[in-house]
Amino acid sequence: MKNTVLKVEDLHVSFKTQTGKITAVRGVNFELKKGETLAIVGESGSGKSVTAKSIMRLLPKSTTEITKGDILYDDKSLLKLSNKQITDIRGSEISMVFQDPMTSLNPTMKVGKQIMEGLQRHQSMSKAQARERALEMLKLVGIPKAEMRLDNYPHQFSGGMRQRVVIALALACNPKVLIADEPTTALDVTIQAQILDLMKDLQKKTDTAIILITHDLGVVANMADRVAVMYGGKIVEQGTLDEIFYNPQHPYTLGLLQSMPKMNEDRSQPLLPIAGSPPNLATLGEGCAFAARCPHAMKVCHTYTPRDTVVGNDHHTAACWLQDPRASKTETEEVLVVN
Amino acid sequence: MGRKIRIQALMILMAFVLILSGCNFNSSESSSEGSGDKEGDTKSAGQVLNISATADIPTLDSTKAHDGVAFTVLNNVNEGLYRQDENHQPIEALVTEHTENEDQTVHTFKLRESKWSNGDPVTAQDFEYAWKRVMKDASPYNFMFVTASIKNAEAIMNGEKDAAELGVKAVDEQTLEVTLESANPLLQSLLTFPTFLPQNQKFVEEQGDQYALEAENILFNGPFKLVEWTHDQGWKYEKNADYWDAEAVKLDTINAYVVKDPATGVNLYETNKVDRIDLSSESVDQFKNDPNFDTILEPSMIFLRFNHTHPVLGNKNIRQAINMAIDKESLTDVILKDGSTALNGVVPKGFFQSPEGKDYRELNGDFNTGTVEEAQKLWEAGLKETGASDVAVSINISDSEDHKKVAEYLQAQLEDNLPGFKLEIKAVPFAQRLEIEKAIDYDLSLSSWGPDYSDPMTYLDMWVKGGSANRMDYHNPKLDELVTQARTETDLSKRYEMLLNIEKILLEEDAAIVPLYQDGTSILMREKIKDLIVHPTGASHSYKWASIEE
Amino acid sequence: MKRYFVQRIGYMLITLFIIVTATFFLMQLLPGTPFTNPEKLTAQQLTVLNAKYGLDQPVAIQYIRYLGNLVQGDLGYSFQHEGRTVSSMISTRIGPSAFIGLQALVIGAILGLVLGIISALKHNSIFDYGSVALAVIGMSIPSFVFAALLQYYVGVKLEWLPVALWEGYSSTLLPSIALSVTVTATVARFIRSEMLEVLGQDYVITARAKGMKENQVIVKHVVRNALIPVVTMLGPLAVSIMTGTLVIEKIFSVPGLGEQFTLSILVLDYSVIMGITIFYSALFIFVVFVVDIIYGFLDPRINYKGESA
Amino acid sequence: MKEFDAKLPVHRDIQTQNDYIPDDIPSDLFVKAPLDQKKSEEISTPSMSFWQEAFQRLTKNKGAMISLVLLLLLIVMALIGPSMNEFTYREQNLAHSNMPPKVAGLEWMGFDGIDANGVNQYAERDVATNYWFGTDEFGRDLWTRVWKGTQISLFIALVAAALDLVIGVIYGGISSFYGGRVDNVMQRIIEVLMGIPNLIVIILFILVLEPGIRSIILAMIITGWVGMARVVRGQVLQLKGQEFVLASRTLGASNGRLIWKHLMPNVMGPVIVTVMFTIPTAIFFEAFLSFIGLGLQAPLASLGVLIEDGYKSMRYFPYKLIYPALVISIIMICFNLLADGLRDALDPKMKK
Repeated sequence: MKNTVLKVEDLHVSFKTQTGKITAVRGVNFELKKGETLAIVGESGSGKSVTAKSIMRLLPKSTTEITKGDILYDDKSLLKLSNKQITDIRGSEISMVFQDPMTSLNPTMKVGKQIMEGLQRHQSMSKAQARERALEMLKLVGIPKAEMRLDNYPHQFSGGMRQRVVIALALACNPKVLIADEPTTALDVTIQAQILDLMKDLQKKTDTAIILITHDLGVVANMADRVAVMYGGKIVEQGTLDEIFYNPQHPYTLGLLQSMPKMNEDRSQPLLPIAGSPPNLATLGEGCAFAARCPHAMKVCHTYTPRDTVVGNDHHTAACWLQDPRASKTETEEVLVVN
Repeated sequence: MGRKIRIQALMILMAFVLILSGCNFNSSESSSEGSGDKEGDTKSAGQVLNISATADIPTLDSTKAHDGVAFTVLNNVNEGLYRQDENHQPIEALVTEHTENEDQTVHTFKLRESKWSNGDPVTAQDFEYAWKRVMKDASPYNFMFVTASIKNAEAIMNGEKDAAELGVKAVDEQTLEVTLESANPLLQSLLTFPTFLPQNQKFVEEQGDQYALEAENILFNGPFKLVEWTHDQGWKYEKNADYWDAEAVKLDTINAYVVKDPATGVNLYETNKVDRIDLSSESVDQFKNDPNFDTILEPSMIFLRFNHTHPVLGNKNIRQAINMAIDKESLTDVILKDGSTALNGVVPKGFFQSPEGKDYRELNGDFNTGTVEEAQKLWEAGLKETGASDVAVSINISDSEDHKKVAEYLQAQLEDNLPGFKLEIKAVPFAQRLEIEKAIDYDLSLSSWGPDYSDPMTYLDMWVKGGSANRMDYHNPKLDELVTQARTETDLSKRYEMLLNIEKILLEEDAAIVPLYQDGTSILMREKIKDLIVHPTGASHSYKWASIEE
Repeated sequence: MKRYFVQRIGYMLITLFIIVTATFFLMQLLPGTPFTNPEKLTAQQLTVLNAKYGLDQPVAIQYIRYLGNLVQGDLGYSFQHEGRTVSSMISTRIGPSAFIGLQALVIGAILGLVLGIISALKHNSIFDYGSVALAVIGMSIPSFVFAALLQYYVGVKLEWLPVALWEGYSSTLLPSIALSVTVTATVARFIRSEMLEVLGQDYVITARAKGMKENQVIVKHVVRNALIPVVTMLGPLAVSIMTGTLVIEKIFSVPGLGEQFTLSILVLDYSVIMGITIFYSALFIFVVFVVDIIYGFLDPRINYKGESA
Repeated sequence: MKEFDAKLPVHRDIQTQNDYIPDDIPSDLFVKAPLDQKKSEEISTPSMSFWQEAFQRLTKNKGAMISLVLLLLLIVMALIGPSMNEFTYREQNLAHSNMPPKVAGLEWMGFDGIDANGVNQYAERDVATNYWFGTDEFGRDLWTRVWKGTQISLFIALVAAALDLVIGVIYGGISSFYGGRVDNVMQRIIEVLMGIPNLIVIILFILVLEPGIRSIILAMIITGWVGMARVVRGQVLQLKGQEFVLASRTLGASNGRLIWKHLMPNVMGPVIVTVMFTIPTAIFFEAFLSFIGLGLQAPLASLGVLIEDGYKSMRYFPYKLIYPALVISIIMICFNLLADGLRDALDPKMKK
């Protein structure tokens, strides 16, 4: 059995705003094992990125607060580390790739320098060594004429190439965990595939664990070992790729799957979008966050928050009242039948 | 090249520019630069006077100089035939002996031996050269030669004769012969004027058009030498050891600082940077009880011109009414506060005495004084005569502080006291005001007039028809005739009588202008300064006899 | 790039030409003679003077002559200061102005940077509000009011610094400080908003995610990127300093160009007004040009085609 | 996260509620009850127009609101201040010249009628009337003159800004709307004008024109409109490419309709902000011109004229400088803060 590198326990994160406190992440639990890829899926605003940034402790202290829970990396709590200790871990143990390669590189610094910075910081390399390694990384992520490109500025690269640079930057110090926050959303479809292949490829070489944050189930299908579905700041369903895709237990997961076109199925089957819009975290009261949009919602769903329930084997869990034995069988079956 | 290096290079460049421009500092102040004690040292080491000047010297070329600042400097660094003494009377300077012919038209001056600062002797030729130069270049003050009645001066000015024919001749090195058109009792007094100073021909020609534009481009033969002159900042005099009367000179150094803003002047005085400043009326209240405060009455007069062709202002009653409607005493005592005094005549008081020793003003008394009620009666009468019901006119003023204030005051006085009178103020730069006056393109104009020489005539002959200073279409043949007669009258008492009558015609008969006040200056001067002489005409200051008493 | 420069310089020359022409003909509209002592000037003297300054020629000829001389760097003679050329007056006067101007720029830039950076880093703190308030006040209070107060309290009351005049380095301080207030305020405001913007940029998070220490992130990534646009402020700042010198130099008796300009305006010394106007305009145009070049030099995204990638 | 509606209650301790899951949930709650979608839509933030939203943002900006109130107060004072006592701005009374400020009841604040030498001028000269801001050397009431000056300064600034606006909007609008060669030519003209330091131009024009309010306004708009024209042009160019304009065009909207219905409302934001920044600049220029001696004709007073007068006698009569300087500073600060606030409210992207 693979050992766990990262464990998130009952994470709660809230934001201070002018109108009050808003809890964006409300009890997230998951584990990440060495070398595996965990995809966190959900609509925008579901708390995916906040969770990711909490792990890196990149949320601005002045406006955010981790109110509860813990994040364990190699069994150490990341939340209890001093600023210095966490900066030591950032980039060397855990790195991150961001959504928009257009803005995630400093426009006035040569890309080589940007890669070297991290190396010099964490691996106390000399300038020459760092440059050597940066060059190696650029080659590794498939940037042609890498020697020349080291001294280019970000605006001289195309979007895809920039994302390769960002990945090179993230992987330069051989981190154990890579958090990729929608790494392909801003890219052309053709480039997306290349980047994903690159990441898979590199993962094999480096044995890095990846947290892939995305709203694109296609990307998930392509990359993930396990999947966590987030809604309204909570993980509503979690399981292996197959469990989630072929045996979804939460109506939201189901909705997501139904709204995704499938290549190999009957084209005549209509896509079923999820009605309504994502919840407003500020006004979210008791009950299941999805209840307002859930076609199977019961009275209980509006009043009490459902617990994580293990469904089927192993670690496949779902937080839904339909899993409760008291829920009428017909309701539960209805969900399953549709799939 | 790394970006960092480039930024550094940029910074260095900037610092360099800063240092470079720093080199432009006033080098002349090297002596007084730095600590205050050092200054104190120099003060106790010798007689040092620190004064302020209101402007830079435009030029020190005596033939071209035309402003008070330059005249003062010239008066203290050069020596002519005569200079004004403590009582503003002409005393012999370079002249040791003055002889004249019977009809007082040919004057011979014997010169004492003296030296220019380059070692050359000062000769009679230097005078001849300088005087002819004034005429040749049609210099600003060439009319002084006409006033002095020097032969052919008027013809040269009118382009009828050549400058070489001016009535001045160097008989030998030490003898100067001056020929006049007619006898002139004022000759000696006029010769104290800086335009009559000598110039060393060789030196002037060497310097070409740079002559007298810097301290090193001019020669001195007076009580002081100008050792430094930093444009727009100041200049420094030092005692001239080669001056013929060097023993009389007590000061060793005079530092003059250009201070254009009177408020700044006060600050400099209070911080002991300068020992003498002119005060603006705003500061008078603050210092009027200070022992160092003083006011100086000057011979210049401020008055209202009228456009005599104006349908309403052309009326004498109206003009008289305006004169009486103005409370001149309040103007000088409350608004100006600088020692100015109300004036009810053209010739200022305290400067011009009759041959019998009586002041002109005393002899002629006040004109057109009266109460507001009288003014209003005259006003009504005037309006009836002109058929006007209300009068909306504008007053043309130059935009100096004092004139603006006076105009504001006049506006309120006239509009309040004369029913139906509307006065609009039009402030323009000085030169523009003159232009408007010369074109007689105004209704009322606030003007000033200062004397060119020490005689009432300087205020009286300006009103003749076509005179360049008339500027208001005023004409009275009687006045013109009297002026002509007075010019040639040699009997001084008779002449003075004529002069008194001219003013009567102008004011009693015609009420042609409204005299407002006689200008005064308020100053702050430390008590330790003694014998700094301020002259009412010509060059305004003499430092020759001044001293510091600690 | 070469083409860009040629084009830019072309525009600069056209602008300058228009300014020269407009100034020249505006001056023709000014009433009054520019000569000193006009009170007692006779007709004959006027003719002599007019001939000397070429004012007896038709305006068109005067204009062409002026342009011709201008090309050779000759701005003519002052009417008020006989025998002194306008160019020599400008060259002796520019030193003090440049010195206090640059010093004010340096003081203002440093203070402004410090205030702006700290207030952005301590966003929404008391310090931030304080420096924003300071900046607004600095921008709002007219410089001459401030200068008068400085002169009185620091110069007269406390006697810490010379009240006025131009003697040695210490006398440059008060005018520079008075001038630097607007600069400080403008720079601080600008820097603060730039910093806040940069702080919100993704690449700052990238830098943090790389594990860079916070001060490295601030210095290398935030401040540097926030500083680059500050260069674009040099143009407006140059103008505000130029404007400031017009009154500040008068108050402190600094023998600078601004003082000469206001003086010449009051006595209608055409040639000097024109000369200084042209000089100021040329300087301004040049500063804007230099700023553009420096900006391109600092920001790799600019290529001299006027577009950013 | 600024757009939450303040009216809806916020659940502050959501997590404790969420954690509370009673074991004895009654079974009858397990009944199907999906929410009506329309209803759930209603719960989400109600839609607000751009202007409402901007206004709400503005009201949250304390500095801007205080400035707005202060400005309104100053404007009211500028209008009614001169008639609050019996004096006029031009009425002279030399017997009462240079009276220090005195307000009955406010003696402790320095309004005690005592001059710099510690003499109570009111007792000394036996003056019964209280001059709230004192008098000048002509004995004119400074209270009246300060508010009259405020009136004139504001008038000059507002008119100049309004004319800048009109010219700038027309010029910038035409230039950007027609584009192509027209735009090219008009842009070159602007580029040339931008190259001229505007204060110099203002000074030159004032010299040539007859001094007065009209000349000052005219001189200020000669260069002032350029900035506005650039803002308008930039804004229109940006909008022109956007879908809704293209859509409207495809639907056959006339140019007039396009300009008035689509472009204008969207250009208004930056334009208002620019105007708000123009006003303090104009006030400053006016004061500046007065200070170098190119101001208004007496006895009219603007704040600049009063400050210049006050500056000259600040040593002995500090009150002559303090009140007009205070008023001009407050006006400048308030306009700047209000403009800042408006910029943040109307166009958060617009910098500088």
